[in-house]
Amino acid sequence: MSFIVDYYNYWIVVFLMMAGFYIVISANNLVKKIVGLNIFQTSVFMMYISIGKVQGGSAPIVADGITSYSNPLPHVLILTAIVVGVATTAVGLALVVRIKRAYGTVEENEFEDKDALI
Amino acid sequence: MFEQHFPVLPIVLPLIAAPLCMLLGRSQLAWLLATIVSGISFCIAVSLLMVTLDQGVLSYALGGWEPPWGIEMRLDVANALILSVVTGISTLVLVYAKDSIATEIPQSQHTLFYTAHLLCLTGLSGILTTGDAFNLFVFLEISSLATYTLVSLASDRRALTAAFRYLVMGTIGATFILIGVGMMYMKTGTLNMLDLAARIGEFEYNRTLNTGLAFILVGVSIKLALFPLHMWLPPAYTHAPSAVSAFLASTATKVAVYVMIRFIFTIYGAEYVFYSMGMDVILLVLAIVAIFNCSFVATVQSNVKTMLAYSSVAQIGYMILGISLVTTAGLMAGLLHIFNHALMKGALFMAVGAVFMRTGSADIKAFRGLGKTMPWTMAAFTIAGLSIIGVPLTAGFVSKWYLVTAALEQQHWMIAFLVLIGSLLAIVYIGRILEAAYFKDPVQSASDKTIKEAPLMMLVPMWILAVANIYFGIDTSLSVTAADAAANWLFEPSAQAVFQSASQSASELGAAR
Amino acid sequence: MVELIDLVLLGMLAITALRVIFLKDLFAVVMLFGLYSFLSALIFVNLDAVDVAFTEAAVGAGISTVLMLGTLALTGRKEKANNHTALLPLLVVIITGAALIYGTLDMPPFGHPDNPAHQHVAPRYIEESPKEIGLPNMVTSVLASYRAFDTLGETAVVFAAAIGVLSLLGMPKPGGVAIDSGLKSHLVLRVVAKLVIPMTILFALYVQFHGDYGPGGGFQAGVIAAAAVILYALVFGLPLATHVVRPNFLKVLAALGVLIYAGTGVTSFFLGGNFLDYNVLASDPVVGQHIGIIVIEFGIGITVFAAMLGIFYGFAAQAERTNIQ
Amino acid sequence: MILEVISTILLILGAFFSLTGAIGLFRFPDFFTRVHAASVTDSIATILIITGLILRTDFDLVAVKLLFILIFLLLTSPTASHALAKSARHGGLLTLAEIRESKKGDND
Amino acid sequence: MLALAATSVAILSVMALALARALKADTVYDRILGVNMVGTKTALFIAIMGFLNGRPDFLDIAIVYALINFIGMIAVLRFFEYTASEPDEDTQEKSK
Repeated sequence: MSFIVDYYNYWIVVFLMMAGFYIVISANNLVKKIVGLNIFQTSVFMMYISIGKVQGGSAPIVADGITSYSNPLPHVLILTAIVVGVATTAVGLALVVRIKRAYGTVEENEFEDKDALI
Repeated sequence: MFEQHFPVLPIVLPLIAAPLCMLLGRSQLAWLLATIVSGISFCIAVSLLMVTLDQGVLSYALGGWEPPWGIEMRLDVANALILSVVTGISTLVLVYAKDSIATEIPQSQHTLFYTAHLLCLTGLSGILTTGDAFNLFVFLEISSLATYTLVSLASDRRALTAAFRYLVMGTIGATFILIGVGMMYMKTGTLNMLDLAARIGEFEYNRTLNTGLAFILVGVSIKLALFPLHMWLPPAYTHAPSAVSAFLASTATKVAVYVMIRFIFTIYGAEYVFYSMGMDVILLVLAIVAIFNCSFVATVQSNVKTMLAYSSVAQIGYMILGISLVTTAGLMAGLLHIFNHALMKGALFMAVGAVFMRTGSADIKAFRGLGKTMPWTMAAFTIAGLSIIGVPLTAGFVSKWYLVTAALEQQHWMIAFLVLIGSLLAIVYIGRILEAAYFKDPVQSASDKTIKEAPLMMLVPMWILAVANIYFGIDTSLSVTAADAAANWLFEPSAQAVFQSASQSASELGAAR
Repeated sequence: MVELIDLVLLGMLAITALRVIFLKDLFAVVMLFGLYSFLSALIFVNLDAVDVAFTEAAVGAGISTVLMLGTLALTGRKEKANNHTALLPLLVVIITGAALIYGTLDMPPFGHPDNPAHQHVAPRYIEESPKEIGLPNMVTSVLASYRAFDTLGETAVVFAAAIGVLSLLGMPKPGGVAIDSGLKSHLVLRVVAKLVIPMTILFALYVQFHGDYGPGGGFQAGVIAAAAVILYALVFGLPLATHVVRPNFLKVLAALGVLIYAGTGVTSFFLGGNFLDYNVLASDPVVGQHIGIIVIEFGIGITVFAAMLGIFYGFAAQAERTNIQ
Repeated sequence: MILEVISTILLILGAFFSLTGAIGLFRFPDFFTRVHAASVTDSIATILIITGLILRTDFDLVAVKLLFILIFLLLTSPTASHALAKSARHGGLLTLAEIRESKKGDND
Repeated sequence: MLALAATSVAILSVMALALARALKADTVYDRILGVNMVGTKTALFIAIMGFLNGRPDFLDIAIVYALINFIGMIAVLRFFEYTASEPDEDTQEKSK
């Protein structure tokens, strides 16, 4: 039982990661791929934040009467990673817009077919 | 007064130059600034290489916070060597790019090209210099984002899909690395590489750490295009602007190989990775399959850039092969090949870029008769091509020689034999182009406009690399000494023990609480 | 209580993620992604990561969703049914997932205070940073001082993204054709937006300068300020927005922010410290840290503001262009 | 003490109203009635709960922030609902009319 | 304290219901309504959670939630205005 209590969080997070990962690699539509990528990354962020949690701890901002704080380091890392994530998303979506303009479609197999014709 | 800041300057200089480029607005000025900054970075990198050869290791604590609390820049021979290659190639590519991108990228985008190039250089230098596992991820993403931009700058619409595929694969790879770093952090409580190494050394076998390593290796393998995760590379290199292909082919994947070496040898330690987890067999098999599969695929390509891209994947196989031999000699051959391959592929892609500029095509048909019309370009191509094959007196021969020797040292006759077969395949694919260039008449339809030799600004960097191929094929003292020192350095845990004391005090601090 | 909320929220997330896999209407997919981002930010709050939640809500749920909607407007709403089998992806995912589950087996238990992650490096941040840096918010201390180089890299990433979008999509021309844009027919909306936008900018300033004491800082402030202008552009149309904040001005701002940040580091050189060593910025190290952090947070703020808004402009410009055609 | 009792009452009331709103979201027949259920209860629940929370503060910065949230939510939430309903009326008018039409048809 | 806990549970269940609405919507507008409701309730939930954990000084996050929720709604409306010319695809959604 304690085994489950210890790890349930990580297991669900793994499930979420894999759901996102599945969307990335199975989706044919490029926008959906980007959504999947975001879900994947957000779930990885959750894993980091779970690492940083201390039971009975509080948010790492000093306040009177609080002795135990959660670990601030994963928070810092994930702040960085979130911004990296949105940067990637922005560039990816911009590419999608251009692909739509160049090919008239954002379905992977369709523009592959169009390229194959050349 | 800046000597003590040298470790951080190859990152900071391009980083400052990038926004300045954007502010300048004029593409000529941007080009000048980018080239000068890249050149200065190169000089600094070479001086760093000299210092590290001399003194061993340079550590630089950013913000004045001692590691592991702050981020550390850490230079040893291994990364100083690759840093010199990267900054050097970057400078040459920038010189080359001025004329090259004039025909391939619209005028209004030139400033952005230089800005993105500088950001990419920042990222690559950062990956190489940093001593912090998470910081590495950040710089990896800087370089990747800049790379996606650079690839998509080409006018061909297939560049867009190539860039997108690259983006998706690259982000998956980066996220895998992030997962791996998270697992390492979870078990050790630190992010500094040497501190990690010290703490991972305490574990003999741990499932979380194993998984972390597996994810990092898969993530890095995507970035370095290890077979079978290489599918993003050929389209990206084929459709990118020529200058970008030349830069990426000779630097980006090499940096990723370096990351793999770092994680395997410095952080986890060869013993953990190879003996506890048995990764060497997997890497060995993948490397050999990569060499053969991709060399074969290269022989049937009609687009020369695609062919070179597949050849790159095959050559990466040689590097990984060197690593997977798990000996100092093998690792040294791998490192040497990183260095030499950068010289070859840089020259080859530059030559193809020149051909593309003059003929408007990178198809093998376009190469017909170029031996007469573009003699200098084709001569450079020939030299670099011979180097890829591994003809004696070229740099390619040196690294293959060391690779074969390393394999024979371990009594791996088969591997040595397979390396030679791989070279035969290289003869086939390079030979096809040389045949077209020197022994076939030009296609008639293109005859109405005469094909001129490439402009001087493109020939000079190309020839510098071609000559370097010969120079490092004859005088191996610098490259071999550096690679040897680096390999010894990476393999010898005692050499890294300098850090132990600091790490110990850290753990004592932790224990005291 | 924390665990219970955690479990419920994770369950909600799992259902949402599953639903996203099977939905074909991309608009719904994007809406659910926004939800996903919101709920995950809630998890971050629950797990004490208030700064992260702040950023995730503003960046993930806000900017990302807006950009995705902008893309959808240009590329169409329906995902076409694909007939290729999803067996191989499923296999890959199962193997990856199995590897991860295998990896969890030796993980330290969730939330245990004795976990290695809380032992080695982190205690220094928690115990010393209020003295060394002088700020109550440890996340800001670590972000802007101990690991300032990461953050510099992050600013560069944002800048790189802005460069990427600029090169791919271009920028709207300021004061271009004032075509019919904005939510003209929604009168109530326009009035309320006029009230909300100044409040938002005020709030952004508060977040920028209060980040040392509470959740917030340059990133969040930059994003919120950009969100205010985005709101303006959405309600009153892009031409008016580009009139207020000119695209060329954004380019300068984005570059300037990176320069301010890196320049702070270089200043440390000349004052005898290492790169980004704020201790040397003033005679008293703690004051120096304070100055350094305020300056670099400002740099981050303006780069993020300019980059996020510039990226939005890029997408909006494409939409306007297609609208004209 | 009295404040806490009042606060408790307000909170419970607020929770009750938001629950009714959520149920309305499922039980009401068409979109416009559902918007009605959601937005009206949303407003009252927000007022009650935030007021309840303000009574639990020491009337310092926290209370000011809560007030700010209250004002903000009261401004934006109904506006959003209104705009959404309006947009639905514009865009999806036909389909919703069909529902009523068919309902009428059933009754007649 | 009990009142706070009870309220938070109530809000959480409201969120769950609204989420269910958003996941399984009759029309696309219902979906938006559900998402919007989750958004506003999240802001409230954070406010309550701050009191529950004894650290009510993180209300800034609730403000961000409210703000982003509003902007998201506006973006959605703008999206509808923009794609209004396209054939409406709600009908398909509804026929399920």
